[in-house]
Amino acid sequence: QAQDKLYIPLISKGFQHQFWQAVKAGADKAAAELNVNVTFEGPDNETMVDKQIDMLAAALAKHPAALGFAALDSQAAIPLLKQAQDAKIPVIAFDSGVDSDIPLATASTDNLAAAALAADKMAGLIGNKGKVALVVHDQTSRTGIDRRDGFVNRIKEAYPDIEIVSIQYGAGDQLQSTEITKSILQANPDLKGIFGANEGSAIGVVNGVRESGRSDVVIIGYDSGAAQKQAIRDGIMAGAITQNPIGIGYETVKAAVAAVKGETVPKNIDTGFYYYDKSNMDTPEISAVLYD
Amino acid sequence: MSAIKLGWDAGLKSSGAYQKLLAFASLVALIIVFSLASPNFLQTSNIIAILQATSVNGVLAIGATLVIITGGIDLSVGTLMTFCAVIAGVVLTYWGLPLPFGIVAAIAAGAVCGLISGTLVAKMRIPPFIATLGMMLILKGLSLVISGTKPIYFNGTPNFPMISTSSLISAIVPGLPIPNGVLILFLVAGAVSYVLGRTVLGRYCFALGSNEEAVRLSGVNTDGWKMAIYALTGAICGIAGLLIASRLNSAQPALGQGYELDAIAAVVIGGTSLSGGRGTILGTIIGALIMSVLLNGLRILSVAQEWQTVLTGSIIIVAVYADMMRRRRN
Amino acid sequence: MSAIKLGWDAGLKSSGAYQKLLAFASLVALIIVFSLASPNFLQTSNIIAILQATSVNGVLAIGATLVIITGGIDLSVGTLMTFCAVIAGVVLTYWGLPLPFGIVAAIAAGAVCGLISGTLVAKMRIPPFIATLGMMLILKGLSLVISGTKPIYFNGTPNFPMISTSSLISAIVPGLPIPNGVLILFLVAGAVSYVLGRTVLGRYCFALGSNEEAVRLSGVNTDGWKMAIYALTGAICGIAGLLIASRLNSAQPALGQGYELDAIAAVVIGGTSLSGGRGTILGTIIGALIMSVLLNGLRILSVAQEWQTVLTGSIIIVAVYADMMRRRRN
Amino acid sequence: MSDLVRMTGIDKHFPGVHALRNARFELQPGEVHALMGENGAGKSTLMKVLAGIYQPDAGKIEVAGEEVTVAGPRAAQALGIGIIHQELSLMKDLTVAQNIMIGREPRKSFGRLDEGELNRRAAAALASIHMNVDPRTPVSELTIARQQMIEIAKALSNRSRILIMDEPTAALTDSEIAELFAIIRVLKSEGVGIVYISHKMDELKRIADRVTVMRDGEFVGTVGAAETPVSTIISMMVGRALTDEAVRVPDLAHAPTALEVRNLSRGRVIKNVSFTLRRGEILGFAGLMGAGRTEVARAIFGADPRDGGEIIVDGQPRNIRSPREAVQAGIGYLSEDRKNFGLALGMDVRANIGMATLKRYSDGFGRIDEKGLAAAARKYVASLTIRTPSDRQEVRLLSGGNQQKVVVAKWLLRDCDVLIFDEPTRGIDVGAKAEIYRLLASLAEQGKALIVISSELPEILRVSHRIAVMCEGRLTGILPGGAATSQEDIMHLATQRDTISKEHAA
Ligand SMILES: Nc1ncnc2c1ncn2[C@@H]1O[C@H](COP(=O)(O)OP(=O)(O)OP(=O)(O)O)[C@@H](O)[C@H]1O
Ligand SMILES: Nc1ncnc2c1ncn2[C@@H]1O[C@H](COP(=O)(O)OP(=O)(O)OP(=O)(O)O)[C@@H](O)[C@H]1O
Ligand SMILES: [Mg+2]
Ligand SMILES: [Mg+2]
Repeated sequence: QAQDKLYIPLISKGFQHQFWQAVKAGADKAAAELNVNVTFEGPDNETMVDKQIDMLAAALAKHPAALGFAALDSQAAIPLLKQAQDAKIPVIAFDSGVDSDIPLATASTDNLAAAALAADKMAGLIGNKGKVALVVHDQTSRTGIDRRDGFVNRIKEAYPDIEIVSIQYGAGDQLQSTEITKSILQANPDLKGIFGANEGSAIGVVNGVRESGRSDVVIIGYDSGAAQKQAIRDGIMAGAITQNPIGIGYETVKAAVAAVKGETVPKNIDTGFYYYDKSNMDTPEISAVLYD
Repeated sequence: MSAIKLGWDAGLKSSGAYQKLLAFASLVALIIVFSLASPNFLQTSNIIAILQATSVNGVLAIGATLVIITGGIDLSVGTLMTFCAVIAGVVLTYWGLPLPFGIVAAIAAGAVCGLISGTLVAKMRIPPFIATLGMMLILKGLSLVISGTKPIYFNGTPNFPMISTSSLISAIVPGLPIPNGVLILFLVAGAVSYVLGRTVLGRYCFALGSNEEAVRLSGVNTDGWKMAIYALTGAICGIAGLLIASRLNSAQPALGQGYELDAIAAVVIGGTSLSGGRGTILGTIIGALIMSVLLNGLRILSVAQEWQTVLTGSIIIVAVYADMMRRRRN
Repeated sequence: MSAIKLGWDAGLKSSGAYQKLLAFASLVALIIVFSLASPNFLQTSNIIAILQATSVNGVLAIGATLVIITGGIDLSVGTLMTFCAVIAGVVLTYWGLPLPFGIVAAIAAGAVCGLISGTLVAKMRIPPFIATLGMMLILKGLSLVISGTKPIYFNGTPNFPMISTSSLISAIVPGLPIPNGVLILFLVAGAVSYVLGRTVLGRYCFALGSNEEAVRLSGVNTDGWKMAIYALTGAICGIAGLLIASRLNSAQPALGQGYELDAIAAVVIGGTSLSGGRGTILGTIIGALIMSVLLNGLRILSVAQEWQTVLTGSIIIVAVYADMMRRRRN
Repeated sequence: MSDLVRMTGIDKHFPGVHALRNARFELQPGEVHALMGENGAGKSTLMKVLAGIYQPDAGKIEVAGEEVTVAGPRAAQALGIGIIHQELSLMKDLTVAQNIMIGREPRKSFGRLDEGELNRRAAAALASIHMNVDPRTPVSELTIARQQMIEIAKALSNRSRILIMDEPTAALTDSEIAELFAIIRVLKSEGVGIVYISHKMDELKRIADRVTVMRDGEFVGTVGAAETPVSTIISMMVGRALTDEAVRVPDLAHAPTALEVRNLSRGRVIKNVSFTLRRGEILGFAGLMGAGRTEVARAIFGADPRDGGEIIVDGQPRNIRSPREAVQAGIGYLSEDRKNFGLALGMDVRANIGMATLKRYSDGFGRIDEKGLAAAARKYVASLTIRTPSDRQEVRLLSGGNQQKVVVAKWLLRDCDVLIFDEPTRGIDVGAKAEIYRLLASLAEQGKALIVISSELPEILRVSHRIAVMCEGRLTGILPGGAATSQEDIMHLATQRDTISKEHAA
């Protein structure tokens, strides 16, 4: 093993989805620039809290220089993180935080605020009244809860004439989300808009609306990816929220390396979020944070 | 019924094909309940949506039925479906070959992978559960490797989505916009029913599930037939892969795991015995329909997600129980 | 071996318990390979991590073994585990009762749910696959309902994490910090081995899986015993629920689905036949260890995740095959 | 003297079958009452009604003068009714002792088993039938004859006052049968009433006190066993008289050799077995239980691997490694264990008959010629008088003897040049047995070469042109068929342990 390079494992919440692949790409970019070794790993879905703990344990067994961690549960990993702290391994949290002061820094997006922005955009596009629905990827994971609540609470606070008629969960699976969308449209023929809370959900919503032969439904998505970008270009989707996953990955590794070197790192690294649509998606600022 | 029966029943007519249709009454009951509960349920558009939602799981379940009738199990149907979709993506999008190549490649990839599972089971005597569990994981990983962990879009093949979503039927019978995916489901069901009921391969499916040793001692090449059956199941998964890829206009490499449970559930709800030797395709289709009707109905009624799950579980149990009672009374 | 054999072998001693230990050589081979490949593998801390990672799946697999030996299957073990964890959360955190109440409640909830599955299977003659599939969904939904779709933390019960994570053993043997979760795994394994090998309940497990009709014709109350066996499996899932909740210091209501496949895989890798009548707890433990060693080893070697999946699938197949060869040679 | 059992007016329907019509039966304490009838006459069904396994549609059951309803096996046990089932119903994965004691395990506190006591009691049960087997042996390792003995031990250890034996000797050889009869006599003297079902006519005189004959689910009559000639009982059973013929041994000096086996060996069960078989010949294989006849047949057929030896079919050495290769070489094998190795029980009669011959009844696309297959199946259903509502009845619903006929039909349809029949008449009634003997003779006349393995010496003598005798895996001699050979000659060779085998010229 070439142990001369710093080794920094990133334990994420997922692996196969495009969002996590983009985080990985950012991490790899930073690793190349800073000449460190990075590995990236995450469980199959965001319910597998204990599988993630096992991954963390295996990562610690490798005596890493530092550790990046996107906690599925804000408390469950604390004993292991303590172990890391005792072994003087700096921990950088990414994507969402941990209920503890062990992580030296947290590189994340404010999902609540981002979803609230989606709600504002939706309200604007449907004229501040009518029925809307949500297709969310997960009922219990942090991102699922925050994006749902961010959207719903904003609508409730600010748009009394908008009614949320249905919130359903499709596990981020495009096919399931498609079927869900079609059922929602079937049950609510006068539906004005649908918010898809992650990439898989958003693509499912697009598919479902298309298969139902409807063109009058406003769709707001979340994250990016080739299909979502195409849907926006085609005008099927009005717009979407994007985080900066590449930035998250990049900043996490960068902060980890800094921490290993004993430099101080900022406690909170807000990597930001953006609303993009046909009009701005090709601007340099936005296209930099979109991914395929 | 009898018209359907002729075409669909998987061959064991005399031994009471009706009896095997465990779940038909339950399906009808479900449809009636949902129709009364919501005016939006029994509309052409929704019925078509239900059928379309059945197509992928239905085709997978048909494939799983074959292997289950032999007394085996195939846990790899879901990830094999994805693998075949990815192969189609590679052939059509990465290599830019015309559509027919993609179709053939997906089905051939399915058959080859099925043949490998079959070889593991028949020649190397690995229990089907282990062999196909292994294949499930291998194919899941390979789909990610081959696709580079990202979806492959079929934008270079504009006809591709038509495989599943446009409607040949509406061209013939205007006003009946049944999408091709549904048509394919029923064609596959008809073909496999025929194979099961009328061909040597089908006969050996039942025979292997009934008493493999007796079949071997009858001088039959049981290993060869078993491999052929797994290969056929694989090819059918290839068709499912084309259907799902065409509907999503992309091969999604991360999708697929978990689909095997839905498929097997449809098979078992449809009255096929997991211990082999008995089963019908019609039953499987009904099983798959029960599952889609249930989900669709509960979603239309906007039942909260957690209660949807509870109700689905309960209704599956009640449906099978009710039909077993009815069957016992006859 | 013989010392281990005495305590562990599930009762069918004379029929060659060694032979049934399908996978032991493969486990050893895996450990050797990983030890050579990485100096980080064979460290106390990592071995403990592996054992710890085995504890939950191991206990679930032990529960599943019982039902599988009877020729049934239990798909609900994963979500039942979660349900029991949630029940413990309700009792300890929402109601604020002392720890023993939570422990008893979780195990009792498991036993009751198991009894319900058993009743569906034995009295209502619903195929085990359907009955436990239904229970799996019902329990998944109920966990969400009861917990209000959010984790329940055990912060009010500071001793709770100790169930799984502190180490009684290190208090007795300093320097051997084997966590209690692992201790519990082995205690459960020992107890269930004993039950299988030395009690009437165990005897009827094997007898039911071997020829249920013959047992019934011998005048045995097969239904009652079957219900008792499912209930015992449920109670064991309750223990698994306590272990996982204690490890995560929280009841995670969404977790659990998919765990049944891992558990069943461990059982089958360990040489228990899915058609019933044969099986050992020692085999199941080895099966569970193979799976955790594999995952841990591949992670320690930093194999890319998609290749981890491919390798896991391949090695499971090879491990079972290699051991079958070894067994056949003997 | 009051009857121990009195069943009257028993009716039982199955889908498509009226199995019992107003059947009746009486049993007294201390008697052995034989229940006779053709295959499918309803004997097993009637006894299952008595044992609580089936509930009758109509009729009355009295036990010791009191009317009872036998709700299930438990209730039957409580009434002192024990049954040895026709089809083996053992738990293969359990040991002998665990099988014998199932449901009656000696327990310590908390449901713990007293395994030592369990093995002791089982050993006692085995000793009582003079069976020498370790109670801790798994049942799956026993031959079916020994499994049958285990069932007997299990039923006997139950201490029943009414004991039903449904063809207990079908799988046994003479020495075990003698053993069983000795036990029956003891039970009789203790006042146990025994129902004895068998198709072996000679056993009637040896053991039965009275005989009740059934036909088509109906009661035909009850007669005394000693005073009634067998021919009368047979004509009561089949409704006509049967004539028995002796074997005609043809002159086969110039017939070509169909099968030659040289130095066949396999582990300790087959030791250097060599013989030849000519076209048109029927070679009987005699021997005691476990002599290795089945093993020889399976080794020739490629069902088990062999350690050494040559198999030459029609002058061609053949390397047969699987049943498929054997069938391709023109060898067929009808197993002694129809349930495990002969039939797909869940499939219908037609499918089972066609199992080995599907290639002939299908086209290039693998489509099955159902019409042709149905015609063939019906032909055999008629010619072997298989009692079934149609050729699409599931085989598991047929009576035991009719199942056996289905297996025979499967191999007749396959039309192999060399056919090995392992206990072909197990559980088959006298009428059908005579049919099968005629059939074997006519197959030989057509130039087929046949091996018939049988544990019934009269049967061996009735059909064989030559008789091979085995003992402990060795071929101890080959005797000429026909009147020249007696049962004693065979027994002499069959018990010739570990001496050098000698070849008798045929
Ligand atoms: N469970 C069943 N379902 C349908 N038919 C049945 C069933 N059991 C028995 N039969 C039919 O009832 C008739 C009587 O069967 P039974 O087994 O009593 O015959 P048997 O006299 O014992 O014959 P054998 O001498 O061949 O054993 C047969 O025609 C058989 O096919
Ligand atoms: N599956 C088995 N496992 C172990 N031993 C076996 C097995 N099958 C047969 N044997 C043994 O092999 C020997 C030969 O048995 P085989 O069945 O060939 O004898 P057979 O002459 O056909 O007698 P039978 O009348 O019992 O059929 C016996 O000692 C028997 O116990
Ligand atoms: Mg009978
Ligand atoms: Mg034999």
